[in-house]
Amino acid sequence: MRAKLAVYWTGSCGGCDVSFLELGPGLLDVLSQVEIVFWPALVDAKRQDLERLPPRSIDITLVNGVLRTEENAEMVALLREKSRFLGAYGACAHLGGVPALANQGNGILEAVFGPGFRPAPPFPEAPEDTPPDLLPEALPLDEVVPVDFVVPGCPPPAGLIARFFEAALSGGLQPGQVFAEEKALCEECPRVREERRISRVLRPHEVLPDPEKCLLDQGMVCLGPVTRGGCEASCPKAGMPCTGCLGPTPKAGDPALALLSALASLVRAGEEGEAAFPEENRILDGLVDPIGTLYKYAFAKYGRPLRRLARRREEVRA
Amino acid sequence: MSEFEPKVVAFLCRWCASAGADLAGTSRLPYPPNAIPIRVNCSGRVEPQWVVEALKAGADGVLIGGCHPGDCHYVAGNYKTRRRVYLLRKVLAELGIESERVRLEWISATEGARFAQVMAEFVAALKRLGPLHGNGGAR
Amino acid sequence: MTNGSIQHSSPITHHPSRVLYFPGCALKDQARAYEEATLAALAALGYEVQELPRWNCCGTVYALAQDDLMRHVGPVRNLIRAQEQGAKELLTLCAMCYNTLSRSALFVQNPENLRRLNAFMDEEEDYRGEVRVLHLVQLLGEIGRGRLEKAAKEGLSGLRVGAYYGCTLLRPQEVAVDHPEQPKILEEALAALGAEPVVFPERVECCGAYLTVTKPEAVRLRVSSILLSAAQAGAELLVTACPLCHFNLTERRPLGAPKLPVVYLGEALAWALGVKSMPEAVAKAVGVRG
Amino acid sequence: MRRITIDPITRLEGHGKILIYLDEEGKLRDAILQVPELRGFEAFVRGRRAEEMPQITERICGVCPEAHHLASAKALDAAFGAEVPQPARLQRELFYNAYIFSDHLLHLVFLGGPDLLLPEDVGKAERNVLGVLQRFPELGRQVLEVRAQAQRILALIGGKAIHPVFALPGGVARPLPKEAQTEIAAIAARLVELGKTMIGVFHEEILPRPEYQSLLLAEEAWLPTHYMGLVDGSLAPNFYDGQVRVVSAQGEELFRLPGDQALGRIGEHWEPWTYVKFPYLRDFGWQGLRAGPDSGIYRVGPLARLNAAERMATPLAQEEYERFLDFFGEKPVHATFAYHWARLIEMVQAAETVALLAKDPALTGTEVRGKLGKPGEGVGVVEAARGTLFHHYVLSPEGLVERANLIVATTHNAPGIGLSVKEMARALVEKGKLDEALLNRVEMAFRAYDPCLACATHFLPGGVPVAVEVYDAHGNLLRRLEG
Amino acid sequence: MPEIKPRIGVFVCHCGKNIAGTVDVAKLAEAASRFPGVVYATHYEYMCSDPGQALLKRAIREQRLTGVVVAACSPSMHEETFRRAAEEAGLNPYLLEVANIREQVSWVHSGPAATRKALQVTRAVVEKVQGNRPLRPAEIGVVRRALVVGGGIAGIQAALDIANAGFEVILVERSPSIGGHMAQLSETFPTLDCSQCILTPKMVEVARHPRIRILAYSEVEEVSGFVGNYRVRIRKKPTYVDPGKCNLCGECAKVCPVRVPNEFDRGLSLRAAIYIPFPQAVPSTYTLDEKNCLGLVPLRCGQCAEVCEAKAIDFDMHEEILEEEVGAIVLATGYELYPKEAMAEYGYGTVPDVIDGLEFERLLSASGPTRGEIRRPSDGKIPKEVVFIQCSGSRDPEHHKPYCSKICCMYTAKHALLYRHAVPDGQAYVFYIDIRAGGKDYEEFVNRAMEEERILYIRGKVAKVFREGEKVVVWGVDTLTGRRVEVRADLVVLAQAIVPSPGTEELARKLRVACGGEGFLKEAHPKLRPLEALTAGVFLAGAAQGPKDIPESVAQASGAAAKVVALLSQPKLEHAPEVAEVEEALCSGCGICAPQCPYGAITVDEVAHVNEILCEGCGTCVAACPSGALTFRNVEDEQILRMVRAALEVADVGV
Amino acid sequence: MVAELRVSRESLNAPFLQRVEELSGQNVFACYQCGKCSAGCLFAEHMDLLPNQVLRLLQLGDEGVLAARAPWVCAACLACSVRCPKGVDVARVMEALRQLALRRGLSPVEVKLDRPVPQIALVGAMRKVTP
Repeated sequence: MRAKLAVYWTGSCGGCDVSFLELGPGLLDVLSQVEIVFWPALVDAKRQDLERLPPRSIDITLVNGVLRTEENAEMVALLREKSRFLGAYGACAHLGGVPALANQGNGILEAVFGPGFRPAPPFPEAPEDTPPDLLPEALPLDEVVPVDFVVPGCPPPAGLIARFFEAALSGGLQPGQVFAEEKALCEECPRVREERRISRVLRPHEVLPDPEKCLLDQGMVCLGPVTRGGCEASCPKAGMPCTGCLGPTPKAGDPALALLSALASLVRAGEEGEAAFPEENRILDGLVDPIGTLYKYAFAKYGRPLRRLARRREEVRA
Repeated sequence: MSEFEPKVVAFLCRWCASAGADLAGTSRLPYPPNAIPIRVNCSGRVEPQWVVEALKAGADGVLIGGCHPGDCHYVAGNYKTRRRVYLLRKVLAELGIESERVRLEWISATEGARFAQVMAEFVAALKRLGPLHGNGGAR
Repeated sequence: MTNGSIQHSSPITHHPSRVLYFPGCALKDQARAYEEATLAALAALGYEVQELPRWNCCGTVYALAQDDLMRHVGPVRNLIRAQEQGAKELLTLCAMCYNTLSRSALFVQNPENLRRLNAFMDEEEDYRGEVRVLHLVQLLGEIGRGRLEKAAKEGLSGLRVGAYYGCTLLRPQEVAVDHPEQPKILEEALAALGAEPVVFPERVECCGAYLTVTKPEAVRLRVSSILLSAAQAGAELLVTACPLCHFNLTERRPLGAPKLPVVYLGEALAWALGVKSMPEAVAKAVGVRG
Repeated sequence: MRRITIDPITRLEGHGKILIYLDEEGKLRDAILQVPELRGFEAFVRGRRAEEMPQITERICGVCPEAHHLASAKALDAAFGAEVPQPARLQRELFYNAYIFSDHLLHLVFLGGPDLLLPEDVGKAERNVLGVLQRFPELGRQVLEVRAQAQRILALIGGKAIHPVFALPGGVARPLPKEAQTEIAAIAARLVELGKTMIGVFHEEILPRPEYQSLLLAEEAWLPTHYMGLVDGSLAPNFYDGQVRVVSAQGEELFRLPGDQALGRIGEHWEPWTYVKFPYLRDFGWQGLRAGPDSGIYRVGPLARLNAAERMATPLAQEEYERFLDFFGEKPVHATFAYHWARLIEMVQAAETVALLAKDPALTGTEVRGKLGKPGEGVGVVEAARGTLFHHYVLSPEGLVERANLIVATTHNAPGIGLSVKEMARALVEKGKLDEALLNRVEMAFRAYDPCLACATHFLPGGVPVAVEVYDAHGNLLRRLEG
Repeated sequence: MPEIKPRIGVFVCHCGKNIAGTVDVAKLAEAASRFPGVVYATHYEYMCSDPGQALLKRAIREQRLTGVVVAACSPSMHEETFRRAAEEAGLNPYLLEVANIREQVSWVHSGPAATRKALQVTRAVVEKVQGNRPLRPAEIGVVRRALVVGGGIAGIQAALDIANAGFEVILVERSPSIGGHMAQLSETFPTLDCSQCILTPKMVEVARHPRIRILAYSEVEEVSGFVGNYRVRIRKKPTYVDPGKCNLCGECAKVCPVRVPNEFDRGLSLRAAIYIPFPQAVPSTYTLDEKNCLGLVPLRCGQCAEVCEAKAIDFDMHEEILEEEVGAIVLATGYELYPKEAMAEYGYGTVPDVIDGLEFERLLSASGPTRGEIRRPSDGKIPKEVVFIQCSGSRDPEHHKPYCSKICCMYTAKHALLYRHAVPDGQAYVFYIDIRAGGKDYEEFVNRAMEEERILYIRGKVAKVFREGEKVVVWGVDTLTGRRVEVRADLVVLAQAIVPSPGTEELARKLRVACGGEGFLKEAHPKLRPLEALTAGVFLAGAAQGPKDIPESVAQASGAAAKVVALLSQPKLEHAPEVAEVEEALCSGCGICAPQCPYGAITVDEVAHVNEILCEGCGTCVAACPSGALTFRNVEDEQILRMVRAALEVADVGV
Repeated sequence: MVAELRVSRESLNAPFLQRVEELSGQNVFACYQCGKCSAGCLFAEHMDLLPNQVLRLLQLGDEGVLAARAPWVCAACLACSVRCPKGVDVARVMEALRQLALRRGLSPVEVKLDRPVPQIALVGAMRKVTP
């Protein structure tokens, strides 16, 4: 019997949906082994079709996108109810992703329209057609529903998608599984690491990096050392630092803080000592926009709790 | 309502800051009891994540006590910590957390009085800042 | 000679009651009061003071040039006079005289110098180099604190007195009456006499000396500074042993500088012992009671 | 009042609902496209590193990240006053044409394509890529293979095919390795081959179908608007670079301007019931949601580009372009369903362009970074698969983003899509039958544009002076905001 | 391993009134008994007393405790005591932790707050102890042999001291003879002893010492291992002369057609391709310099071999690689002079009569190229006016070296003085910026030069030196009078900066020893550990660590030797087990950890490896490890976070 | 602008310098230019050269020092001499310079009495500043 598959997007760019095509003709094998019960990007099943399904009748559900609206939250709750295994697919569902950087600021609607704004329906007689309210924070999937497994990446690399389907379609899906390497990206990065010290922090456009050497050694903030492997180090190979889309390695904890610690540890301005402090600070100041740089995908999962504390204090004070 | 008593976690290097705290004790120099001291071998062992986890778990401030520059028992651990804290404070500020809530102090084994004074100052500064967990929410 | 070995109180236990005394020019003229008072006081202390017969000028300044034998002639001749008297010591009151005489005495401790000088002074008997030049303050030291305290009356009691040494009692080191930077011999004497000595920084600094002739403006600056230094330390009265210092401190005092009375050591001694009374002007200036 | 909802609209990128309102008599009161999704990029791109913008803004859309990536890079080139050296320019342009090919192919086969490739009466369960694969198994396999290879080109140059990482202000990340060029050249030939095959299939299997021809010529799918597209010096469409040309509904050139100046000719209108905005030509002003030569509404995308251009840039595409014009017999072509055909023509041009550029020896040149000046303000414009895409940034002296405004392809088309949906709905309602198949027709009108709602909705205003009227649930004006 | 439920015992010490007078110890023990994981809690008057320890031991046995917390005084007081007691009771000592409730609680706080904080502290340590693992200290053996690198006076002294203490020494020297720069010197300040006269006996002593093996003309190739157990690969270059056969007749050098500058004379004389650096060289043998010999390749000259009666010359000699095991290493690689060719303002070394200090030493030396007569290089004339320039290349952070080279003030004074002795009617000038004569009898020596020899010291740095006819014109300034000074000299001697000898940094890298910014070997602590490198078992001697004169070099060498002897005398080395550890399954080998370690304890190949003998346990690498693959035994992140959370919970609950 | 100084073996062995050393009995090369003499000289403010500078110019063999006013401002108070760490009797060097000048018939000092002064002062001054 073919496995029943659902794919759903919440606050998503669509890249995750398109990423399945990266399997190329291999997608045909996958499609031949599944029955798609719900996948808005691909088939015309509607919400009512989903609501009619019995609980736990979908074998595997993949959700991509950040949770941004009330509707998103309702839909994933509905999918959770209908699914045996539900997984976060892609960095947004896994970690919050790039759009979750919005959590750094205050409410989006408020930022644009000011306080008190409510969306309105096109006709007063159809209040149900009001655009859905936004959640106060952009959330990763596991903040709203239990998540059984993760296919990480922005979007997930073809190799990991294939690995996922292999496991899923052979019934080998394990709870808590993350379809990426346990070891950091550096494991698969061909760049040569020599003298590990950073004497300046450079932004990618400020330097044409040596094609052979480690980007971190060349002063670029590369999240490779804290990020799971599994993408074949595609960005460092292309001359750009890793920005961490596959998420932190199992024991890294907060990847931004882990990398921050590593980065600060590597900074050297000549001899270490009090005389070097000002120059060290100057080097460290080269890390502009630390939130956007270090928490590019993981802000919702790791940076948000502190941000929430701060925001609550701001509210209390106001 | 009683006055706000800040909760502090203090990571103290065993050779300098913790020894300085011991000296404050031996010298019977009182200071506010708000801090929970946690002794580590070197301030270089302290991870930024510990600091953040402490803040998330209910601390209003975190103190890291290490050796004075040039005095690190392990040569340069304190320099690493200094740089980590420098960046960490930057990140905290961007998150809207007052960077004063995280303090790095050089306290030698002979500076018992300084330890007591740092504690008193820090607690006073945190009182001015107010609670990080204002409406009771811990996590 | 190293710094630590200056003997300002020689271990003389014998107190000769007779003493040979070299006055010098100033004591007979501008510093007459010094001589009078000293002689009276020494008499009261039981000394028989005899003036050196046929004394001549000490030369007033000491020859610093190595080849200047001439300027030792005058001082040594005076020492020969003392030798003729069979004296072992020659007392001086004027600090300048003390300085020139004792440096020449030192100079001729070198046998070669002594030979050359004796050869030069054919007309005199050969000097044998045995006369010790003594200054009044050294004599007071030898008299000793006990005797002075016993002899002292109320004349100086409670008075805050600054001792101004100037240069010639202290420099060069070889003839200094005490440590050239931190002397205390004058203060000890004054304390024994009932005064309250006041130590002030400029007590050993030069007043300008003979620049009073060639550069009086420099001297005025010096005097002002010395007086201020003393006044700030709380001195009510200055004591000196040098007539040139005395002149500069009194006659070159600029307007506005503290008007401290400046008196000779001998005068203060005489007042302390009660053999002379303080002149009214001084008494008024220091506000002496009764 | 009766209300019909199509939720979610499927086989497109992003969220959308179509709401159809009928009055008491069963007549169409209104039909609207509502976009209920909002991620708010404008709220957090501020303060980000400028050079990160190509990588951040591409997360607006995972279908056309390449378009955002390079529109962003071009805006940064301008903001830093940088001249892009030839090797870097070639990398970008080749990459970009490969993207156009890949994206058009995706739509033709997976998204809008089934509407075209399958007869109208197939059921819901079959009306998708699986159905297409079943009917055209050989073509389907070939398409999947060749598309994967086009994606390979994107990965070779861009680092990753989806969400590439290579573009930087003034150039690209690194020189292209020689072996990559060899591989690209080999792939390019297969792209052109597939283009030819697709044209063959179109002329043999689809165009001859009468129901398709009636769809192409249907009155309710005939929308006279103005058209916008980038053209090169010879007035052929250019996807990566060129001037913005706008022709009127009557086919006259309204203006031909560089991107930054063209941007000034566009205004935006807002409605409170959707998170999408409605742009219009300022020359005409906002005349309400209606078509016609005196309305400000214009369209972008494949059809618009062909209307805004005078010829194609490559031989095979030119050949097909001439057949296309012959079929309709007039220009501009206002037929909404002609978007698919136009897309096919463009796909061929893109394939031919890839083949041409892949031979250029300068492609692997090592000079890949232009000299950067002080950061300032810049506009970048490209033709995304779905139409003209503007990025407009103001940077701080430290090179951080101070302000960003984007007008994306689907936003340009939002009024046109709205009108198409409404007209289609009106025609169907008048025919009095609202079954599922007919509702799909409404969706088809909509899908013809290959709309990307992900793009269209994830940006809120950045500083374009527009008036926003905010209504409450009772239709009372809550507030009026001036941009 | 099956999950064992923790059974923690808590022992609260009264410390008489010291703790109990402030903290409610009964309440603390009672509350502790309800902490998660705690099965036993009690309080006692003096835990450190014998009955207190007996109580502890009994409870460990009877309660089958898996962990113990003693809430008492600072762990620096009695942690050892309690851990020993635990061990005696059969509990691994690393499962016992001390909670400091005296120094950091009862002595500084009062009232209920004191009890509350004691509770927090104890609670935190209870959490920690549950994460502790049983540990055993590591033990390592010691190879009782030392390696001394560098055969200058420092190396010689260190080798002799170690050998005389009964240990074998391998002395590696790069050049053909030991002796170093000291062998080149004429006389030494401030005593003016003849340098060779005091050095030669020591060289002979080394040569004859039964426990010293000299490997001259050799270099250290590779070092692996760690304290007590180093493996060293030494490359021995071929000398083409069998030292056992060479009888120093010198016929070979006479017939050799080649003449090249003699290094020993700093190029002021010539030598043959087969040569002995100086007559007293040790090892006492000729060396054939393969770079300059005509006989090796391409066509054979071979004249030397023909005349060698002892048949000592062997053209087929090959380079050898020796592998040795040693327990300790002394680095005494010495110094070199900063090249005068770097001194643009002083003519880039192109003015023949501008020479450096060592060249002048050779001119002064009785065995030197001029037999001790001062004759200038250009024309052999006796210079009547000689200018000495101090700080040439030193104390010039902008163009040359920022540091003070320390010995130049003294050797310049010596040079000027010896010059005056040699040329009594000559005038010597010394340009200086400060005179640093901080050593026993040094100031007096300099004063002697000034006062007795009337050497004109001019305070000011020389701006320019150039040749004009036969003269060397020196432009200087006398900053004391503020006047420019011009001297038209016959000879100028530059007191060039002291720099580490070439190859020092490379050697340091091989040994994982740090070099300072200027390339001198870095000591473990500038004040408290000046003789040691941070790498355990590696010691420093002589000018390789920084500019030093002979007595300092000798003193440091003896000090380093004493350290080596102390190390080699230990039967076993024991190392604390609380160190960093790599979880290899998680390590990507990114290598960020390695440079954090001041002890070189981390090596990285596919993954990182911690040498637990070298690791001193600071944990800086662990904090730097981004992936979390590095952990710290018994101070795991999770333990710390548990401590923090638990203690903060107590804070919330209050007392 | 101060003139450039050319030092040479000749200038450093000039007869003038030897004479100063003979007259003063001092080795001017003993001076290491610490400046303690000048630091304590209460008449330095009236001098054109500080006492240590006088010594320095002598070390450099600069005969120009004979024209300096400083020796004539020196009151011979001997504070410098007793304080010199190297035992240089600076006052004697000053005296030597005065003597050299006086013996060459040079006396830059004019004596103008503004009031009667004690004999001791007059005689002293004459002996210092007149030939």
